[in-house]
Amino acid sequence: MSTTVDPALVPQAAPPPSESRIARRETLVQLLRSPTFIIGTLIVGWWVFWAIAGSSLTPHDPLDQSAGQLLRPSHGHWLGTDSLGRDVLSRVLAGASDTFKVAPLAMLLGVGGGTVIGLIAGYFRGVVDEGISLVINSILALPVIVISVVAITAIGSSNATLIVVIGVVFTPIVARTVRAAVLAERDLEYVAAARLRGEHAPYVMFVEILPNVMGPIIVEATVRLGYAIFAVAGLTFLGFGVQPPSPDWSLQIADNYQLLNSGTYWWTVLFPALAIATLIVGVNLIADGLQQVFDR
Amino acid sequence: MAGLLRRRAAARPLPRRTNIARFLLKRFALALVTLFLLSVIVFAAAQLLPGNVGRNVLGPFASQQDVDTYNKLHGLDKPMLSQYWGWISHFVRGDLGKSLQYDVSVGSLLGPALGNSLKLAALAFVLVVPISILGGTIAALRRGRVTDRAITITGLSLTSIPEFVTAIVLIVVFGVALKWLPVNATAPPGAGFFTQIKFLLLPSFALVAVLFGYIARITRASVIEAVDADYTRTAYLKGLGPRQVLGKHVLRNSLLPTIAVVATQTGYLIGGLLVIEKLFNYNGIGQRIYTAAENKDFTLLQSGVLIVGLVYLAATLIADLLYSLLNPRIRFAGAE
Amino acid sequence: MDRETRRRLEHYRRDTAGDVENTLIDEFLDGEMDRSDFLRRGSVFGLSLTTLGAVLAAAGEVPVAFARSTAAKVGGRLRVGCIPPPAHGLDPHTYADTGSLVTGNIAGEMLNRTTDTGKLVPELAVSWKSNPQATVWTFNLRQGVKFQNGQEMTADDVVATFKRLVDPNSGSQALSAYKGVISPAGVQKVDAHTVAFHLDAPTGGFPYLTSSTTYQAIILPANYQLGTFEKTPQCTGAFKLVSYTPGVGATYERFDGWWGGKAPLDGVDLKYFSDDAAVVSALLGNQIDLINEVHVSTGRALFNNPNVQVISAKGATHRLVPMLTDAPPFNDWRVRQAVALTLDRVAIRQRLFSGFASLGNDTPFAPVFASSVALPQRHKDIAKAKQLMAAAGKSSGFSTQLTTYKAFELPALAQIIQSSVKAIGIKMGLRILTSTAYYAGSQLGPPKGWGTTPWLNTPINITDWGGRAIPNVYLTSSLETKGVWNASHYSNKKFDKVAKSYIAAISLKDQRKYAKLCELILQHDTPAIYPYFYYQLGGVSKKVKGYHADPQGQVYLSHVSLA
Amino acid sequence: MTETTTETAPALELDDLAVVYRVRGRDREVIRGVSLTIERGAAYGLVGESGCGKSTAALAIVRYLPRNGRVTRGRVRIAGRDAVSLSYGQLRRLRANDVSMVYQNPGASLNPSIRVGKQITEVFTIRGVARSDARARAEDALKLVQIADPSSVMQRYPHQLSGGMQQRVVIAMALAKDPSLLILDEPTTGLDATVEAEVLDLVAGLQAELHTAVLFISHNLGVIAKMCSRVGVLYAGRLVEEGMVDQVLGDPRHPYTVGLLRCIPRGGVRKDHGRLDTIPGFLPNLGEALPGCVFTPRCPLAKDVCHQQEPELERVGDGHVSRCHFHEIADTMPRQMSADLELPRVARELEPLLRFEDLGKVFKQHGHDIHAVTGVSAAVWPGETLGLVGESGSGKTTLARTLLGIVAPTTGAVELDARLLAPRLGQRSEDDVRALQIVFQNPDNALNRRHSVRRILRRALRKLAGLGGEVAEKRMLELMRAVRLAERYVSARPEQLSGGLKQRLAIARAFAGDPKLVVCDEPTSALDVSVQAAILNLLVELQAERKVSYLFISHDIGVVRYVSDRIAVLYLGRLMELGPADVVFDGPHHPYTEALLSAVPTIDGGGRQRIKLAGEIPSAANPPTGCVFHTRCPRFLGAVCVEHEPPLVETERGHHMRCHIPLEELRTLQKTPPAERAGVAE
Repeated sequence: MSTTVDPALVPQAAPPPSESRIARRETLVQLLRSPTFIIGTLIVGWWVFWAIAGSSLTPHDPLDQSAGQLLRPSHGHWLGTDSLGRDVLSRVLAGASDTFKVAPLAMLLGVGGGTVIGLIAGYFRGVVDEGISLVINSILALPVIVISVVAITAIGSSNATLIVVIGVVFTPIVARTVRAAVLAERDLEYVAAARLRGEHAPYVMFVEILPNVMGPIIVEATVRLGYAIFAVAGLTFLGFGVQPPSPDWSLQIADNYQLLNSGTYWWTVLFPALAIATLIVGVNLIADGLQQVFDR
Repeated sequence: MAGLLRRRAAARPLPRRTNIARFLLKRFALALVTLFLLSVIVFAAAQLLPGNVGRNVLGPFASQQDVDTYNKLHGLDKPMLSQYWGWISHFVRGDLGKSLQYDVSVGSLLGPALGNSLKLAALAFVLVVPISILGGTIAALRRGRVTDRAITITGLSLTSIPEFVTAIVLIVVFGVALKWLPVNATAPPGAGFFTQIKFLLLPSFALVAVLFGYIARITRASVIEAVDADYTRTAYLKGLGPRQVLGKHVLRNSLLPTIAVVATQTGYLIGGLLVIEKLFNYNGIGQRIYTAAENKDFTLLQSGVLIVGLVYLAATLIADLLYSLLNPRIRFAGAE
Repeated sequence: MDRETRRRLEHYRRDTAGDVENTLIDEFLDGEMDRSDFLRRGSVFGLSLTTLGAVLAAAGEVPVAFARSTAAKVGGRLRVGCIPPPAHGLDPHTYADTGSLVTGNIAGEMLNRTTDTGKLVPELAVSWKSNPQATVWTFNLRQGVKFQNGQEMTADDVVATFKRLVDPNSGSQALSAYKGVISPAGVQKVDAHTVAFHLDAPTGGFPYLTSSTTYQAIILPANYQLGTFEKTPQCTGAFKLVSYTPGVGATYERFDGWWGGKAPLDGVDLKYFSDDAAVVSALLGNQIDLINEVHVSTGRALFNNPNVQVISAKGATHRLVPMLTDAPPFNDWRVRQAVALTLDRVAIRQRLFSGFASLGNDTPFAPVFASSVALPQRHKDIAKAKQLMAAAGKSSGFSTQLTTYKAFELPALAQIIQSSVKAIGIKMGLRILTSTAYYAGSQLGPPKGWGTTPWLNTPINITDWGGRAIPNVYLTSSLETKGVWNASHYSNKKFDKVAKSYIAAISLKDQRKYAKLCELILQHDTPAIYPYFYYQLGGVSKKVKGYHADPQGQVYLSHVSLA
Repeated sequence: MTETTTETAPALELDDLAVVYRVRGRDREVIRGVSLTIERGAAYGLVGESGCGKSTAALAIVRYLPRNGRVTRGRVRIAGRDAVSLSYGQLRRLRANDVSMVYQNPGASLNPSIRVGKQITEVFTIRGVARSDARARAEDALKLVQIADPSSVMQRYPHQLSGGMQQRVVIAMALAKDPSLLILDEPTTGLDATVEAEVLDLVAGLQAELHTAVLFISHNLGVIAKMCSRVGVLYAGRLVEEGMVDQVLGDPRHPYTVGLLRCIPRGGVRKDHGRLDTIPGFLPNLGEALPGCVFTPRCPLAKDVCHQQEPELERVGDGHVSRCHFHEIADTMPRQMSADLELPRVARELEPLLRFEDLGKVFKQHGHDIHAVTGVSAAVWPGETLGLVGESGSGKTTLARTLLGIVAPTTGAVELDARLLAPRLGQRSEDDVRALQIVFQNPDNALNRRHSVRRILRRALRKLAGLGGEVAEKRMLELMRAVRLAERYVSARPEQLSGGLKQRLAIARAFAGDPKLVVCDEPTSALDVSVQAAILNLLVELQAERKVSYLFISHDIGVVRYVSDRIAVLYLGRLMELGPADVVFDGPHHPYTEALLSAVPTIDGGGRQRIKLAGEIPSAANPPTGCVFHTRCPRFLGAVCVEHEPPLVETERGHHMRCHIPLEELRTLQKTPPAERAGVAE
């Protein structure tokens, strides 16, 4: 009476469409409905639009000084003018492209470099790990701003040097976070299974382990972006950072912050600072939104 | 069933005390090697600076051979290695040499500057750590709700705003307009402890704004991890109320990561406050190092950065010690 | 004017006054110059106060109230903010930056002093006069002056000080003023209290060069050891420098043995700042009483603040915009003139200084100099500029790079120039360095004789020039062929000759004659643009009495008091 | 329900309890109306596979549901008081005095930074006991759970105690408040058989002594049979059968219970007797809609009526109910798998596939040497399964990893097809690497979460079989068919597959390069019973088709017995006994093997009287002298065992043993259980 019925092959009820598609659709729906993700995308989207549009769409030419002097926000200049009579609104909008040219690239360089070093240190325990950690720790002992000043004075300041210097300075910090995440992953069985297939170290690190440590890397990237802008602003304040007359947000603040002493002329500093804050918050909202949905 | 036959289960031997000693010895040795590495990096970086020290000090009108004799006098023409050895061998013996720029002993410049920086860093530390832990814990306990969002976003925005903006706003509001707090951080000489604190308050608030976001975020993550842990469930199921669970079980474990992250900020808190020192006209070691870098004052620059490195390593050692004291897993590395 | 005064005036004119003094008095009496010019030039030629008073009376003018202001309140310590801090040691002959000059000059004194109106008043020298050809100047020293270390000041001290100041290999920064004017041999002692200066070339305004205008010229004991200035008080001034911490500050106590009597202040606490906003907020926050130097671009908050008084001193401080005349694209004078014509100087003065500056006319002859001749003011004229560019074959413009450094309003001026020259097709990039990097490098020798430093070897740049009482040093060092600081590498034999005659001229009429010739040549060649001469501004709290701004930014506190 | 006085009211009453979890924006019903009652002092077993909601029920009872879970209907009454409507203050008092829980992972349930003593005294201080005598009460509680030296254990931190010791501390904490209801959720799943047996005896003893009602939740029918008087079978959040233990397990009247019982390899059944029976279909997804009877999708007896109408809990015996329209014919359910399966005869006379001589491994840790494996020699013939049995810390996994080359051996060598294998994996040739593969215990960690099924298999084929492009795609689909993994999962990622499907994928990956020997490191212990049976059948089929050998590691004696041809027993890194499966199991066997077999809880309650082993496993840092088992051996002879270590002797054909007692004497001795042995002084 027994019929050879293989359970797995002949399921009773028709199984639902492939598991992965439903899950992916559900995650997407969930993502689109989470407020943090939406607001974050809107903010970052706005600034990316202006980074691309640049000064072509701004109400005034960001470098045009025709207004002549410091005007209070008025209908002519919605956000007022700066000490050289340039329209603050146009400079803040156009400034997005300049700010995007330095801080994010520095962050990417730092995160990229940090990830590679972190992976190597985390995977190759023993002497390699000890050595790398030693170097990381000694670089971290140096204050970021001092290394940047020394490096920029040596190489000469330009956007490229800024990106390289801040990127290099961030690498050890990112490397430490990535190393910690890799240490947790390297002892899991799928790494041993990969080595049992005869996979070599680079494959195991970059194809097997890296995708699984993307979570902490994304978080570190958003934190580093905030600190990159912070570092550019500090260096610009000292005269090493972005070159005038660029409408870069940090430079705008560095040029006009002394005006605040008089208690008036607040608009020349408030709006670029708000621009920086909204960008950082936007990026972090997106990261939080992503994490909430993926970590469930 | 009468009481079962009592059988003795052999208990484990008590762990040895040498664990902490060996752990710290290893960290100390590591710190020394890091220090050596740091001195090499700093020396190399200083050599990178363009320009000629003699010309810089003697000014544009000095003749070329005056400049050369000056350089020879200060041994700036000797090969790299002997210069490095000359410097580090004296540094270790506490003789930091003379500043090329001011022609005064480096120690007399760095000593008070380091003292000031430590004072400011200490006050900032005392303010920012409790506030961040409080903020992070509240955000974690109200996870997902409005307070959590508010704390996280304010923290984030403050961290990304450049230091000198927060500094100037504080100066204008509290210093100039309301006149509650002094605008410059250097208390008149001989001022008492509390007046010095009063003078250091404004810069410390600026530092709190910078560091709050970062530390609160770490605390929030570790508190959430502790709240979701099984031992918190055991605590609740013992009948403990939320406050007791938080105080006795959650906070103790969530403090560990915060300590580690705060130690990493020492490099910034001691040597990196250049911008804030400039704005509050405070003679800290950050500004000393910066002027030394700007004017190619090798001896001052190298010793300054190395001292900051020393303080950083000391702080990380203390953090390690604290971490191992609080975390029994490291203190008693387990018998089996 | 009572007969007694007229008699004394006649007596002075007959036997003590020389031709120089008599020409001056005749020019004034003939109405050639107004009262303030006469007082200023009179003081240059050593006419004593009484003589000046008599001449004024003769001309029916009200005598000048030279007496010290009403009795000042004695006591209290003045808190002074100084920006930027001294960059090197404090040996007076090496002063090159504001920090050092302020620190040194609170304690130190010179032979004579230039006031905020440009007049010379006696200090360690009681009187001075020159030979007819203005080649030998004799100074009579004040008697009974004590150094702060107790030594009596004699001619030996003055001779030793000046020998060091004018010696080329002492690393002295004063050479910019004295080079070609006087050499060490020329400084000779006549007797215990008289010193004679035998000049290498006739110089009408030499007493200005020995005055506080040359801030290195602090008189020190003959046995002064280099590097001991801040260790032991050894100046003659009203205050003793008792403690000094590089980069932080210095403290001074009243020197009771001061020849000028008892200074109102008990002492001075000098604090160094390295950020404009910080020093301004310190004054606003009532943590300091006085700022040595304030700029409109950074200290705007001080101008509309009730308990802060902004004092100004017209001066010759200016920004020089030199253009390399020996290399394209600025080797053609028409291009240089075109660039000059794109600047809207009135708008610039208003935007950068809200009026606290006088318009520049592309020559170093600032309005404040009596000998300056006001040519028609050069204004923005794009049409003419375009014509000149076309004539020079550059109608489609070109691209170049302007170099300057981050301080005060320099970056702002750079951006204004950049956006102005766009009108005539010039694409100008900006390179903003730190001040150290901008002035670093050698100033002599290869490749073109001006070394490698950016501020003497870039196509177009902006440099900050301190104020001087007379334009001599501008002419000799930045415009004459092979001038030490000739950033334009400008060389015009005709101009060199006229400039030499100007320097040698003694009478105002001659000086004006040659000045006009210089200005015409410069306006044509335009080796450099002089956009404006901004006033030296100082910020003082209302409590401070008796403080006047000084054209060189010096802080002179001997008569200052706290209300 | 009138409010009965709290003394006589049943310890726990669930009345149509329903619980919902909010996942990805939608409410998913996890418990669909469960009613049960536990009298005072009674022990009630709740059985079911993962996802059936048994743990959720426990959490609902103590109102500790996670953030996204909530009780939608029904009532929970503990000792007469309704738990759901209690205020926070009352709930806290209830938790402090009346109910307590013990969870699966004891290590995590204790706070890592607080000493054990303080965590126990806290239980008393909450209930108002003064701090001073709270310490004394805590020490008594530890004595109650038979911890020999309570004061020193109280000083210790949780990570310094062994798994068994930690679980005892948790139980001491739970029982310290003398609760009316004790809930145990898989308390011994992670523990070794011998330690599990001790903990279960302890709980049974204390339950009787303290007259506490117990709700015992587990997926292991053997443990339930041993511990509980009544049992309820839970499937997809519905109680499908309930009754006295011998009724439900002896005469199951619901197809699911019947299926479960058939899945378990018991009564010494072996692979050549035939395949294990399995339950068709898949475990339902969380909160999946199941109209009518919840089990219809997987029930071979399902008829139309089952689809439309949900059956009621019908009485089928005295206190025995079943939720099935055809409960009377439940046990005649047709077998899913044909029993017959012809297995290749293992040709012992040929050269063995894999041989290892005197294999040993010593780890350096905190300054002293850990002798994980010492002097193990054995061989595996083609097509044979060598079972490896032993408690945790016996060196099973280390031995396997040394063979695979993940860990380099300190002594001894390994030969494959009579060729010497390089000690480290990196130095081995591609063919050697392809020949030895592994299937890990926990499929979640063994598969890369970010790679799809196709990518995992295609990569394995490229590296192990050197195949690419179209050939590889075809080969991949064949492999998926061989392991019964439906083609539609090819683009899915591991996290979207069930436990069973993930393990099938891992097996497919291991077989990608036609390996000669596959190490199976506890492949089924993380899986549910029904899924375990399917995987075991799959492994046996693959062995039959491809003549592959297995080194099968497990601490589940039943599973090892079903699969293995020969058995090797390890203790503290040494080979105690090696021989054909039936010889080792039937006896006479090594005293350690005898103790191991006695500790296994069996469903039909028969089998041996449990032999208690004295003390804990000694630390491998300084193993005992002579025979390493002498400190705990119930048949301890005396000085000879302490002085010198017995050699591994071939007592009868193919049956090796390391014991001073000769074979025949052992045969007579093992007829009667050994006397209790006083623990050897530490």
